This record gives sequence, C-alpha cells and structure tokens, in this order.
Amino acid sequence: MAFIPHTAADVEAMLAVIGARSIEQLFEEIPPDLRSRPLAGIPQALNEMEITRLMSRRAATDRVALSFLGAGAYEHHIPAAVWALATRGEFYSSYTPYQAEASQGTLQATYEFQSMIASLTGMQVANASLYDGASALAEALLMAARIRRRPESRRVLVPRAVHPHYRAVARCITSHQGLRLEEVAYDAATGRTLVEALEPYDGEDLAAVAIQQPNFFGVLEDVDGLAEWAGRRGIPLVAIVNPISLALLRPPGEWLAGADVVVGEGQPLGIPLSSGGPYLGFMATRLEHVRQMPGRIAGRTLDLAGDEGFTLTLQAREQHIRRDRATSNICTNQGLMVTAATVYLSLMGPQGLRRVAESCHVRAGELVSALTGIPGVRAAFTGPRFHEAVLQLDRPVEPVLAALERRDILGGLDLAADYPELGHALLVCATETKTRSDIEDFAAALGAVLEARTAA
Amino acid sequence: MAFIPHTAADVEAMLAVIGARSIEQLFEEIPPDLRSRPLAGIPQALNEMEITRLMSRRAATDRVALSFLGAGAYEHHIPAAVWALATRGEFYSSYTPYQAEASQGTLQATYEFQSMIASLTGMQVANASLYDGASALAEALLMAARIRRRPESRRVLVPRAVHPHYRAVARCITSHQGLRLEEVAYDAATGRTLVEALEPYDGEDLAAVAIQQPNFFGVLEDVDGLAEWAGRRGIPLVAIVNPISLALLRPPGEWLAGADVVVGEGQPLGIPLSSGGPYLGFMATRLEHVRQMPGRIAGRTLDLAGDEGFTLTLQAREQHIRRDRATSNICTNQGLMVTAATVYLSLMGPQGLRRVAESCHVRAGELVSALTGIPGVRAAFTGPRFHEAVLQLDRPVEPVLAALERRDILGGLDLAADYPELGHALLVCATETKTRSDIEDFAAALGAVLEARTAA
Amino acid sequence: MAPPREPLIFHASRPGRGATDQWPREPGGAISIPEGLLRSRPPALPEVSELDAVRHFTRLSQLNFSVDTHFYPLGSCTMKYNPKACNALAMLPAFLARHPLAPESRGQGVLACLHELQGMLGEVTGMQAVALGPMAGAQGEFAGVAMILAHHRARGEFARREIIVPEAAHGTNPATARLCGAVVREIPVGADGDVDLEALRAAVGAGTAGIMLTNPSTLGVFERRILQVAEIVHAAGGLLYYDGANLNAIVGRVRPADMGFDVVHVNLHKTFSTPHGGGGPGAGAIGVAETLAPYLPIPIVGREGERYRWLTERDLPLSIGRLSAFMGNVGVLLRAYVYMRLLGREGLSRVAEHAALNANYLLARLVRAGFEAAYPGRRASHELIVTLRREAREQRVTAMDFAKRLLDYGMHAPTTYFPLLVPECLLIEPTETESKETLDAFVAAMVSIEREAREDPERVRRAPHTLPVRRLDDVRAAKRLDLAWTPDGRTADPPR
Amino acid sequence: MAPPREPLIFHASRPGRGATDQWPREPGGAISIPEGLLRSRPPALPEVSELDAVRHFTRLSQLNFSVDTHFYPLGSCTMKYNPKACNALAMLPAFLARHPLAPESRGQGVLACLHELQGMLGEVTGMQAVALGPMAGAQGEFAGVAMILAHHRARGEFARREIIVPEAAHGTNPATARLCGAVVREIPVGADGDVDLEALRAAVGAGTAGIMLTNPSTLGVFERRILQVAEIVHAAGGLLYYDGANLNAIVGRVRPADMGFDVVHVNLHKTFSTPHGGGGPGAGAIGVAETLAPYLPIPIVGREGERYRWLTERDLPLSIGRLSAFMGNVGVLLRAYVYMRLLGREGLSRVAEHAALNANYLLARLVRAGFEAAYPGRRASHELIVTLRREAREQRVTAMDFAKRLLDYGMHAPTTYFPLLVPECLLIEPTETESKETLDAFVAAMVSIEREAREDPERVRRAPHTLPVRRLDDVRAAKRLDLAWTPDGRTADPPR
Ligand SMILES: Cc1ncc(COP(=O)(O)O)c(C=O)c1O
Ligand SMILES: Cc1ncc(COP(=O)(O)O)c(C=O)c1O
Repeated sequence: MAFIPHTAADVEAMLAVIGARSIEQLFEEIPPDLRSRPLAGIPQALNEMEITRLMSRRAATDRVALSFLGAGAYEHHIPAAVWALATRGEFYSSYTPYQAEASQGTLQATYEFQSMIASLTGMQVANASLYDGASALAEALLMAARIRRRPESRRVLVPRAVHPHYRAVARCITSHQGLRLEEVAYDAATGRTLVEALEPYDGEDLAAVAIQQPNFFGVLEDVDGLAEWAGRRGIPLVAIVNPISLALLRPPGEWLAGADVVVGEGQPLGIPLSSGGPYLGFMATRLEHVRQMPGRIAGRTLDLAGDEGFTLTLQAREQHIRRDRATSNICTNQGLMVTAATVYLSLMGPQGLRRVAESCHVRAGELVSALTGIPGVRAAFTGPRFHEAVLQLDRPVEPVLAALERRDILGGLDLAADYPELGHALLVCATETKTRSDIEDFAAALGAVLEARTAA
Repeated sequence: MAFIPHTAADVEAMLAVIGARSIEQLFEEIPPDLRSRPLAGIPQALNEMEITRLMSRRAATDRVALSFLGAGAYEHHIPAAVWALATRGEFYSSYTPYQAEASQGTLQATYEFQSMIASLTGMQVANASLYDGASALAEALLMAARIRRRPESRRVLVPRAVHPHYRAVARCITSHQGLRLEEVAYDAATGRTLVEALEPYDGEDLAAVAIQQPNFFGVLEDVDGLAEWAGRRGIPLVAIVNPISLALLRPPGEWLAGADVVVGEGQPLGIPLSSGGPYLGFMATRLEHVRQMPGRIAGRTLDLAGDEGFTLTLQAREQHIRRDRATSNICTNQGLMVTAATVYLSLMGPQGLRRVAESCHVRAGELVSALTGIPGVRAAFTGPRFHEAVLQLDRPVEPVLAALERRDILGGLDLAADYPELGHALLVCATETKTRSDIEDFAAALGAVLEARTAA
Repeated sequence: MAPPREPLIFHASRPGRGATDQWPREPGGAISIPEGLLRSRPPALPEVSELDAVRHFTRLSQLNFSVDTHFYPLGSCTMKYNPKACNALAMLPAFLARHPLAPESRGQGVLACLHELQGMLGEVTGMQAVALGPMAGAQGEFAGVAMILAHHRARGEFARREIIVPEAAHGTNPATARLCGAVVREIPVGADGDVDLEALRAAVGAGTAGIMLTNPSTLGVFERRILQVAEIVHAAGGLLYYDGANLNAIVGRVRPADMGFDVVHVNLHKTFSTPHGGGGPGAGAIGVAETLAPYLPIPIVGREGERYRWLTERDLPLSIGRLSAFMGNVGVLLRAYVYMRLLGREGLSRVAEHAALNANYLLARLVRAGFEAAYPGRRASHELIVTLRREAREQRVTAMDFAKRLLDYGMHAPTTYFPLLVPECLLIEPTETESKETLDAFVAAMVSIEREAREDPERVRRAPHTLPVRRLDDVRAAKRLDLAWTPDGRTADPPR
Repeated sequence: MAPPREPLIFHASRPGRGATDQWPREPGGAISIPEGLLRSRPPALPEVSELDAVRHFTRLSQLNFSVDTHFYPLGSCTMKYNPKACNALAMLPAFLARHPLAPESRGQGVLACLHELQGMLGEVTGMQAVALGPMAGAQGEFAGVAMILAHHRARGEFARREIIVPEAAHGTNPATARLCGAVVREIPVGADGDVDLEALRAAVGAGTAGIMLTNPSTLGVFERRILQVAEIVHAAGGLLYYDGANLNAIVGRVRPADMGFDVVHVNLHKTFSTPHGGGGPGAGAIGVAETLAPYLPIPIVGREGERYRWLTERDLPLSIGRLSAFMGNVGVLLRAYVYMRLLGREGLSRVAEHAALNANYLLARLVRAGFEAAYPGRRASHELIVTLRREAREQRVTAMDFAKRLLDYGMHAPTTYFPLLVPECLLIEPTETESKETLDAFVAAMVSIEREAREDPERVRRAPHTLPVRRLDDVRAAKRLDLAWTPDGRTADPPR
C-alpha cells in the first residue's frame, strides 16, 4: 500500500496489543450506518511512473509562451539556488516552528525575512507572512481599523487604481466586520489618484486609507501627498507595494507621513507564477502597532545558557491563544515561500535587487515606446511608471490577444471587464526577463496583427 | 564577479598581508612571455537568467519521443526521491571520503551499495564503482589476467554477442597490456554463444573468458555451460550482467562454475539516460580476489570508542599509494551515481526490482509478438530473451527508422554496421515504461511505414 | 554535525560583495521616475556571495527537525510522509511558468488536474460541490462560515448570527466565526469527550447560524452522537460546519456529508500530504451540500465538453466572493492531486485504517507502560491524548518538559497544551506512514523519560540538552522584543 | 543535530514492506525463461517504505562535510562552489531523457553545447583539438599517454616506451603510464620544488616517449623552467603531457600549449566546477596539438554547416578508440558548459587570480603565525603546503592529528601526506570562491590547534571529538575486512 509501511505481521501484532480482532473494530464507535461504501468515484491508484507520465503530458499541453502579462503576478528570474534550498526536506517537511529548539532553521530564516521586509518597506517590524497580497490587504484594513480605535469608523478609502482583485478580496473578507470600501477615482489623464479626489472625504469618519504604489495601471502615485492627507487627519494609512519596486522607490516608512501598515505580494521575490499560487503575502508595521498585527512573528531571545536563539513570539495575538479575540484567524501561513524569498533576497542583495528594478523599469519604457510606435496604439496615461502600462488600442482587445496567442505571445491583460471606462485598454508589463529582441518580436507581432485586421 | 566573493577592499587588504602590489605580481614566477592574452575565443559571460533561457531552448529542441532503444542504456522509471536525495548538497558537493570521520554519509551509502551489488550478483564483495559498464569490462579483463597469475596468458575470449562498444572499449584499454580479445561466434539460429564455439580453444592458454547475460541481442546465454567450460580449465570467468535482470536471473555467483569477476552497467538503477552518462560501472568478485580488484572499497571498522563506522580500505591497491603498481589508475569514480543507485535499490527492494524485471520481460515479449505480426518483420533468433530482441526486416532499416522518427517514435537500433551478417537487423527493447498501447502505437506505425514504402 | 548555531546572514555581508550572476545586466536606459519618488538609502539586504547564501541556508536547514529526518507525531497536524513525486510533478517547469491570467487555452493541463481534484474531494467528503481557492484551513473556515451566513441572509434570517463551537475546538474556529462577524457560543464537552447534548440543546435557537465541529474531535475521539448533534442543530435552523483538519481519521470510512454536515473544509496539507513547509503553504479546499453551492468562493474550475474553464462572478453571482488575488495555492493543489491519484480508491481507504491502527497501538502501549489516557475506554481516532497530570503533580515534570526531552531522543514532540481542556496533555498523532518500529521507539523514549523524571527530574526540566540551542526563554522574547536585525546593531525596541 | 549514527538500511528492512508506488503493476503475462536460468533466492535488498528510505538517506547526507556546508580546502581537489544552476540546467527533463543512441536530429541542443565546450576548452588550453569522452582525469591521462605512444608507433618509433614523471606526481600519472604499457621513470625535484633539470637530461633518450607534468606542480609552486623542460623532452623526441588537475591555478593566465605541452587533460570536476559527488562522476576532457589530433578518442562532436554530429571511427580511423560505451559523462560536460558560459571570458581569467590571491594570503598568514612553508620564498600557486614536521617532532602531533582536529572546528581538512615528498604536509587549496573571512577563520583554527598541541596534545591526537564517529581504525578495517552486510549477520570474512 503506497506510503503505508505495515506488513501483515505488523498489523496482527499491533491488533493483539490493542486487543482488537480487526482494524474494522477500531472504528466501532462510528455508527455503523455511517460507514462509507468504497470510494467509487475515485480512480484506481496509479503508480509513480504512471502519474509522472500523466502529469508530464499535462504540463506539455500548458506550454510556455513569451508573456507580457503582469497585473499582480510577475515573471522574474528565479535563481536555481532558491528552490534547491527551499525544497530541502528539513524546510519542506517541517511544521510551524512550535517547538522552537527543534526548528531553529525555519525560525532564523523567518527572522531574517522579517528583517529584510522591514528594511525594504522602511518599517520596524514585519510578520512571518500572510496568504497573499490580496488577503494581506484585507488583514491590513482590519488591522488599521483596530489601530484607529474608533469602532464606529467603518469606511475605508480604496482607490479605484488599486488592483481590482485586491479590492474584491478585501471586500469579501472585511465586509463581515462591517468595513465599507469606498472607491476613490483616478485621474483620467495621469492614471494617478489625486489628493483632490480625497478632499470630499475631509472630515468624514474613516477607518483607513489605502494606497497602491505602483498602482494597478503601473503608474506611480503621489504617495507623499496622499499619505500626508491621511496622516494629518489621523487616519491609518495602508500601503500596498511591489517589493521589487522598493529597491528603487521610496519605501512607505519614508513617505511624507509614513504608512502605518504596509502589505504586498511577495511573489516577485523568487516565487514561480504557478497559475496563481502559492504566493506570499507580507506585512510590515511600526513597532507601536505590533500587537495589532495578524500572523506569526519570530523573535530573537536567549536560551537557558544565555545564548541567542529564535522563537515564535507575541502569540497572545493569535487564534490558538486568544481564540475569538485574536487579531486574525490565520494559522498555517506561507512558510516555505518565506524561506524562498529570504534566499532570493540574500542572493540579490541591495545591488542585485536594484538592478532588477531598474531593468524592469527600463524594459517597460522600451516596451511602451515600441508598442505606441504602432498605428492604433497609444499610452492611456501620462503619469510616471514602474514596469507596467495601460495602452489603448483602436479596436477591441480580446481578438487581438487571441491572434497574438496564436503567435505564442501573451500580449497582456484586457481591461474591458474591470475598467470599461478606459475603452479598448490593455495592461502590459515587462520585467528583466524580457530582452530588447523580445520586445521587438512583440511589437512586430502586434503590428502585424493590427495591420492584418485593418486590411481584412 | 560570478562566484568570486572578493571586494576591492578584500583584495587590497590581502595583498598588503602578502606584501604584493598587485595580483599580477603573484604570477611573477611565470615567464612573462607565457602569460596569456585575453581568452578571445570564449564568449562573454551570461548571467544565470540568460544561460537558463539558452539551455531551456536547447533542451526543447531535443524533445522526447516514444523510444524502443536499448542496446546498453535503458529507459526505466526513476523515483522522484532518487535525485531529490542524491542532489542534496551534502552528497553532491563533497569529495571522495578521504577524511572518513567527516564523510560517514557517503561511506555508509557506499557500503550499503557494495552490499546490494554483492547480493544481486551473488558475489562476496563489490567495489565503490568504476566509470561505466564498458570500462568496467576492461578492468575486469585486466583483473582476470592478474588472477590468472600467468603473465604469458594474454588471450581473452569475448563472444561476438557481447555489446560491440564494450568490446571496443575493452580492446582500447587492455591492448596496451598486451591482452588480445578473440571473438567467439554466436549461433545464427538461437543467438546464443554455444559451448561448442569455445571448444576450438581447448588447451589454449587463455587469460579469461567473458560472458554477457543477457547478451547484446537480448538473448539469454547458457551460462552454466559456458562457465563450466572455463571453470574446468581454471580460466577466470568474467560475467557482464544487467542489474535489473538479476532480480529474475540466476546471479553469476551461482552459475554452475561461479564467475570470478562480475561487471555491469548500473545505469538502469535510477540513473537517467542523459545522452550516455554519467553512468555507473559496477564490479563484484570473490573475497579471495579482493586485493586484485580495482577501484575504491568502503569497509566497516571501529572508532576510538569502539563504535562502528565506515572508512575507505584496502587502499594499498590504489594509485595514490601503490602508484605504478596499482590495480588500476582509477581515482575519481562515479560516486554520486552510487548514491542514486543505492536509493533506487532501497526503494524497489527485492519485490519491486523483480516486478521491474518481469515487466520488462513481458512487455518485450508482447513487443516482439506485435511487431513480428507485421508482414516483412521476423524475429532473428529463437533463444530465450530478457527484454530486447533482434528483428529482421525485409528491407534496409535506416529509412524505416527515419520514417518512424518523423512519427515521434525511436524504433530501435540499426545493426547494419556492427552485424552486417544479420542483414536488415533491428534491435528493439521494451521496459516497464512501455504500456501495451505504446506497443500498439509502435506496431501500427511500423506497419504503416512498411506498407507505405511497399506501396511506393 | 550541524554547527551548533549559524550566524545571521547579515553578519556575512560585506559592502560590494554579491551573487553577481544573479543580477541582470545594467539596463542600458534612463530611469524616468521623478527624483522625489526614489529611494535615498538602499535597503539593508545582505551582500553575500552565492556560496555564502547556499552554505547559510543549507546549514540552517540542518537545524530543523522534519518528517524527512525525524518522527514528528504532532497532534492535529498530520505530519505524514510528503512523497517526493508530488513535489517533483507540481514543479514541472511548464506548471511553474504559467501566469495566473494566461488564457485557459494554455492551461488545460492544470485545469484538468484541478477539476478532477474537485471531484475527488467531493467523493471523499460526500459534498455536492467543491471550491479549491481557500489557502489554508482557516480560510476554508472563513469561506464556510461566510456561506452559512449568506445562506441565512438569503432566506431573510438576518438574526442567525451565532456560531456554536465546543470548548475543545481549534482556535481557528472561534477566531473565524468572529472574523465573519458572528457571535461565538462555546459549549462544553462531557467527560467522555463527546459534546454535551443538553448544553447544545440549550444553546441552539433562533439566533443559531450553525455549529463548527471536527469529528473525530480535537480530543482524539469520535463524536458518537453526531447524528443527534446534526438533528438538534438542523432542527433549530442552523447548519453544520465540518472542520476537516481531522479528516485523516475517517477518509474513506465516513463522509462528513453522511454525518449531516452541510459544509466542510479539507486541510490538503494534512490528509492529502502536501508539505507543511515550516508553516505553510497549505490549502483549505471547501465542499458544500447543494443548498450552499451557489455561495462558493470563486474561482472554481468548470468543464464544458472537453474544455475546462474558470467559473467566476459571472457564473456564480451569489458567490461570497474572492479570497485570493488569483486561484489560491495552485501548486499545493497539484501536490494533493498527485497524492490522491497515487493512493487511488484502494489506498485512500487504507489511510484512516492505518492511522487509527497506529494511534490505538500507541495508546495501548503507553497505557500499559503506565501513562494515563485522557479518555480511557474510548478508541483513539488517528490521534490520542495522554495527560501527564500525575507526573506534573508528583515529579513536577510537565508535559512541556516531556516534550522538550523527547527532542533529545531524536523525536519531535507531540502537541502540548492543546486541547486546552485536558491538563498537561500530549496530543499524539503518529499518522499511517510510520512503522511499528518507530512507534515502539517512541514508547521506549517515553518510558525512559518517565524514569528520568523520577530519578533526575532536573535533567528533564532543563531539556533539551543536545540541540543547537538550550531551552529558549519565551517570556523574554515577548517582553524584550527583538523582531528584526538592523544595520545599526540596534534591534527593535521594547514597545511601550 | 544529525543523530550521531544511522543504522544500516538493512536493519530497517521487514519482509513484505516496500515503497509500492515505485513498483510497476503485475506485468500480466508469463515469464518465458527456462527454469534453469532463473534465480532461486531473491537478492538481499532492503524492504523498506519510501519514508524509511527518504529519512535514511537524508540523515546519512547530514553526516557529510561538503562545500555546501563547510570550508573544504582539500589540496589538489579544487573544492570550489558548484553553482546550483549548473545542476538544474543539466537536469532539464529533455536532457535527462535523451537516449545515447537517439538520432542526432534529436540531440542538436546537447550536441551544440558539447561542440562549444570543445571549443572553449581548446581556447583555455591552447590546444588544437579536444575530445570530451574521458570520464575522469585518470582516463584523460590514459587517452593522452595512449596517443603519445600511438604517435611514436605511427612513426615507427616502437622503442619509445618510457614515461618520465617527477617524484611529486599524482599517483594516477605513474599508474596510467603503466596501464598503457609504458615504463615509468621517476625523476627528482629540487629543494625549490622545481624539476631537477640535470636529472631530466640524464633521463631522456631514445626510449623516451614523453613526460607527464602538472604545472604548477603538486608542490603548489609553478615550474619556472618549464620551457627548458619542454625543450629537453622535445629535443629527445618525447612529447609533453600536461596533467590538468591544477589548471585552476593558471586558467586564463597561461596556456599549457604555450608552455610546450602536446597534450593535456582537464579535470572538469575541478577547474570547471562540476561537483565531486562524494567521489565522482568527473570528466577528463583531453586537448591535443595538431600532431596528435588524429589519435583522439571517439566520439567527438563535429559540425557541418548548421548541424552537429558525432565523429566516430569512420571519421577518425587512427583514433586510439573508445573509452566508454557511449559518450562519457555528458551530464558532467553540460554542467561544465553552463559554468564556463556563466563565467565567460572575463570571469574565467579572474578565477586563477583569486585562487592565487587566496592561497598566497593563507600562506602569508600561516607563516606569520609560525607555521613552516614547505617551499619558503616561492609564490604559492592556487594551493600551498605547510609542513608540520616541527610539531610532529616536538609535540608528537602529526599532520593527520591537525587534520582531524580541524574537523572539530567545522572545517574540512586539507590534503595530508600528499605529495609524499614533503614530511607531515598539509596541502591547502582554498579556491577562489571562499572569502577572506573564511580564510581568517581557518588561520585562527590552525593557531588554536597549535596551542592545543602544546598545552593538551592528547586532545589533538584523539580528535575528532564532535563528529558522529571518533577517529576510525583504518588498520583494523584493512585487516578484518568487513565490506558488505549479509542477511545471515556474518559479514565478509577475513581473506587468507
Ligand atoms: C483542528 C484544526 N482545525 C483547523 C486548523 C486550521 O488549519 P490551517 O492551519 O490550515 O489554517 C487546524 C490546523 O492547525 C487544526 O488542527
Ligand atoms: C594532480 C592530479 N592529477 C590527476 C588526478 C586524477 O584525476 P581524477 O581523479 O579525475 O581521475 C588528480 C585528482 O585526484 C590530481 O589531483
């Protein structure tokens, strides 16, 4: 039996010790009429050879293309060392480090991760991960509302330029606590969220303001202005950031009025795209707010002999201690992704990460130039960009993307459903993985597709 | 600089300690006119992202097909655990276990490997690997000649039914020691090496006799008869075996007159095909001959505290001690493949390995039935088979293979060059990796190809 | 072998050092970002060579206990063997490279796996529909409770806001209920480990939204009167939530749906053997009865003829919504898929049998060795509880001391002090993948520690002795917070 | 952390246990093999679960020192960092799956890599043609000497059967010469580490086939009069063989061809960073001057227009022949290819510089700390030798004792007692991938051991103290042979 080591002799000997006649008897406390019939709907077992062949075939059907998709998940180079290390059995097959003395590897890596995230974001403390960037936003809004200490404050300002899925997730998760997300419009010319758009809320009772930098359109927000607006009014500020961009951009902790909670998606830090997960939600905050933070936290302490070691700490915030008064219900988090991201950040260092960020930015600029050089394609916004941009086409995006796909190019994301007001809008992204010739290939293909269809 | 950790400050500080002005000065003992110009012929460095893309593209061009190739390298299922374990840094990046106390992992795995090989082959001792099966044969013949203790005996009988590349390698390596390989014919009907074919050598001064079981044609030899012939005459017997087959077949140690030296290719034991290597030559022998054995050997001993541990032993046979009187010049061997094979054999166990051998055998039988059912295809030999067979076609093999390849099938090996006397002969193989439907697909394709060409 | 400690990676950092082969080339273009938005000081990431990093993390890994190296009978966690094939196949390059927003035409392989996984989980739980999005058990619970509340709201029953949980429930249950805006009502458990039916009857009413239960419970015993529980709750208009963390005890033997549950989450990282990874990622797939199906969280994989596609808001307008930016932990789901296919119908029904065999064997042997079962007379499920209250009283050696000392014996400790109900408890879950020899070694270690507790209690109280660190000071950790290394050598200050 | 020892896997074996998911199904057909050819008793392989095997080998691995975990300054072995990318890319599924006899049309990717590798090795060595087949340094040596002899034979010079080797040569040199049927002539080395030119002049003659040298020599110094050596040997009609094991010292700085060598092997598992794997596999590519090119071992990768193909006997009728069943260690070659592309032109010329910097720094610091250099006044190459003859004499603490004690300090020992020429020697090769901090830690450990040797010599003599085993009895190992476990509990008997 796969993964069950018991021999017939073992079973017999063990039943004898138990004093049971059969394994069946061990289930005698289960009402007999409840006991299941065989699992008819489950296929018969495959052996490893067979499943390997099946999965390899399936993987082959999902073949790779030249992709300019971004929108919250980014193709970056992942050093081979990252997963060679993260999948070592000692990391891969261990549990949450409840027994600290037997889990120093995971705990120290987590502490190092927290340190790196804190420094990247310009904050003082970070937690040991949340599920993903979107759910981290939800947790951040709930945390902000707690920081606000005004139970009646339930309205939260979230710009429309924040990732639509993030907004959806935040809505789904926070609505039960009575939080109401209010959409702040973006400026149609620049793609930025203007401070003026916040003004109508002046004097209103807000639980939090969220800002995404860069925003969903790839545009860089006037973070100082927005943060200051919230800061002046004592409204907790939640920042949503791309960790790669932080090698280049001023971190939320250094915004004119620093952020209170910073969250983001850690996927760009060495984690494969993998159809959407597992990814890595990170969260950082100021030390003063640490007791309101959800999720696990590793801390450094001393052992009996007075030597340093690591342990989970501030557990009184968590569900297994505080139960229905916990800061969150999160238990299992994205631990292994934390290890991977820590290895990634160690390999890149400040210089490497900056190089990645710069390459993304420069390539994206070249991409926009190349594509907007094609008749019928123009940039939607004038605001400064990081590594994504919204383009507007002279016709519906969907058939264009389909035609590109037939040429093995994934040309970006059609924004028709989420931002109908933008017309035929296409969100494109370039990272350091794209070469100039990739960009030329894309431009040539798009040019050909548009021309063919114009001609047709 | 890739993989060089020195900062400019490090270099400066180190030079100061050395008392040198520049790194250049460290090379001052090299005559100046010898110092090289830049390596103009080496391309500029790629970073890991770039080489990853390049290699992925190259791998994609070597795409996988449904293969019925064997002929000394066999496609078997390789459990995922094998390489997950063997590539752990502690195995992968360690040296030959010269410092035994710091290498107990490798040493114990090697000792376990030796034990498994000894048991599989029915011999008493095995070494820690040679390069591959073919070079192991060469070493075995040299060893046999030493065992023979008659320096004037230089003739070695090697059946023509032994893998032609093995014979070529043995010739290349042993000829310098004056060994002369003499070819023993096979029986045209059965494909076996008949005892009668040895009779002409009766009374001649032979250094060794080699037997391959199964032989290159996949036919099972009358090993008892052949071994007895050699045994009676006091001629050392070298057996060449497929380790998978030994789960099913009587091991050389139990042949009527047991073999003196057993060698083989360990590739089928969890090692990927990989265009030919790295593979794993193994060698086993009787205890009485152990001091004539080439290659490293791990042994169990005691430590200062009287506890068991492992160390390299009998090193006085080896080049680093005995220099020009060593049993071989081998130093670096195929260590990591030993670890992989040991994991493989542990996972398969006696039952699993037997299942593999049986599946190979049964599938190969089905393959021969299916293919010989096609007009123009017949089996070349009547002897019993393990998992390969020679077929004869009614026309040249090469264009047929080319046509099959266009259908993504690698139909076997054309024997025209090595065995012209067999006419249009094709060596095919099936292992446990082939399903009945794979075999049907092959038969259908071959039928179609032959029909198309007949029609054309 | 591992060095006793490994310095922080920051200590290996030297300005200008780096794994340069990992860096992209100079981009060869200008940065067109307004000065004011740019960072002035680089982040304090370590500057180390690739070898430094590889050596550091390899050595760190060796400081961990793990299933791959040690027996790990952590109760409620199902630390079974994680097959290497599951990892290898989920990490096939084409699966890893696929962007979540890539067209469905370039994802039929992965979608087929997910669709079949939905079906297999439906079969195992008896539920009508399954969604794979939740990223851990707790998120599955959130989805479940949110659906229960949505269901009541859709029927106009806005007052149903109470979620009942037995006092032994896992912390995520009450925390989730609260996160969903529900009011938590705890009910007691009887001395035999079963829910107090009278208390339950008293608790239910017009305010009852539902109950959250795991069965077998966290007490390691099967709730025998589950059908009565279901009847009581259903009769009161509430729904039943099954916390699937303990599914390993019953997979293939009893289906939550047949016990009367309306919604269930399954910790794929427990029963279906996806790895714990030192804390995650997991996956908390959720299954529901017909009534709740319209509320399932999106996305779900649908099938139309031969094609698979994502179902979203458009298909499921009543969905509680989206729980992750994309599709949850797909890589984890693929591992579970491979695992289930490897076990198949036959194998899946052997899991619970042998998990129960191991637990009951361990219980029998421990009791014979003189340890006290928390629920004597009851069959163990896939796990069992012993209470060391006698040892704590007589030798002043606690469950925690036993746990730490077990580490010295080369075994991970069982879960301690959970469930909170049982004093000085060890919740022990051997799982079906461990052999009799390993269980015997565990009993031998327990017996030996018991003897030490009598003869040299200080040795047990000060354990562990052979690990890279001695016992750690948790109180200090929480009081003198040190949560991040900083370049100026000061670590985070104590909070006010 | 690792348990001090791990039992043999055979001890975990239980009849009937097994990793059944690895087994093929029952074949469903008859075995048509004559009874007499079948095995009667199954082989004594372990019967263990997959978890047993994974846990066993994971734990075993942790008992090793390795580059990934420890500084490993083993002289003559070039234990540099093995980039993870090299492994990952050589193990891309399509590369692994390719059958060696698959048509060339299905191997253009791998053939392109090998062809370029041939070219890059030609560039680095200055040789005209390169063959990649030899599976380790020693096999490269075999090919080289065989080619030298073939060359002489082709010119009718059958009497040239002597191979000269300096006494400091690596054991594979004389062993190879003998394997090739040559007569070995050792010549002495002067006190400065250079070859004794007078002795060389006296040794060469009409019987001279060639000389085998490595430069820098195994003494860690560069043979300064190499051009004179070449002249003497060439004038006598002999050829020069370059043992490329020490190429790391000069790669990108001096080319063997320019020094006058006619043939060279390169240990790709040293200079080009393919892993040692606990003993192998390696690759011993061989490069030759024009004159020897016709004799190169087959196969070689040729290029015709845009296509690559194997060159065999047909193309190279004078080839010494075939050294392996197929194409040597292709997977190793791919790793070296990736490594060379990652370093590129610039990087490759930095390797020797920093290898030399590290070695000379270590030498300077050790000498300052009071250790005795074996060749004072000489520059170190990529490695250096200290002799502990004073320590051995005064404290009766030997080089072996130092080596074993270093293990306790968390560092692998340098090579001991090689070259045999230098009494009580440590041959120390730090490699360019180690940082100054690591070298400083090594010096500190040596200084500390030196002090221990004076204050508590027994502690050093009985080292190691912190490893899974204490010092092992090698004499016993060779006397009471125990080379294989057997089911009846008896291990191999002592031989007569
Ligand atoms: C009984 C029980 N319920 C719920 C959970 C929560 O699951 P997760 O950690 O995946 O969020 C756990 C796991 O820790 C558990 O043991
Ligand atoms: C100087 C020298 N020559 C030759 C060799 C032999 O190389 P290999 O071990 O690859 O056969 C070695 C390596 O051990 C060596 O150090």
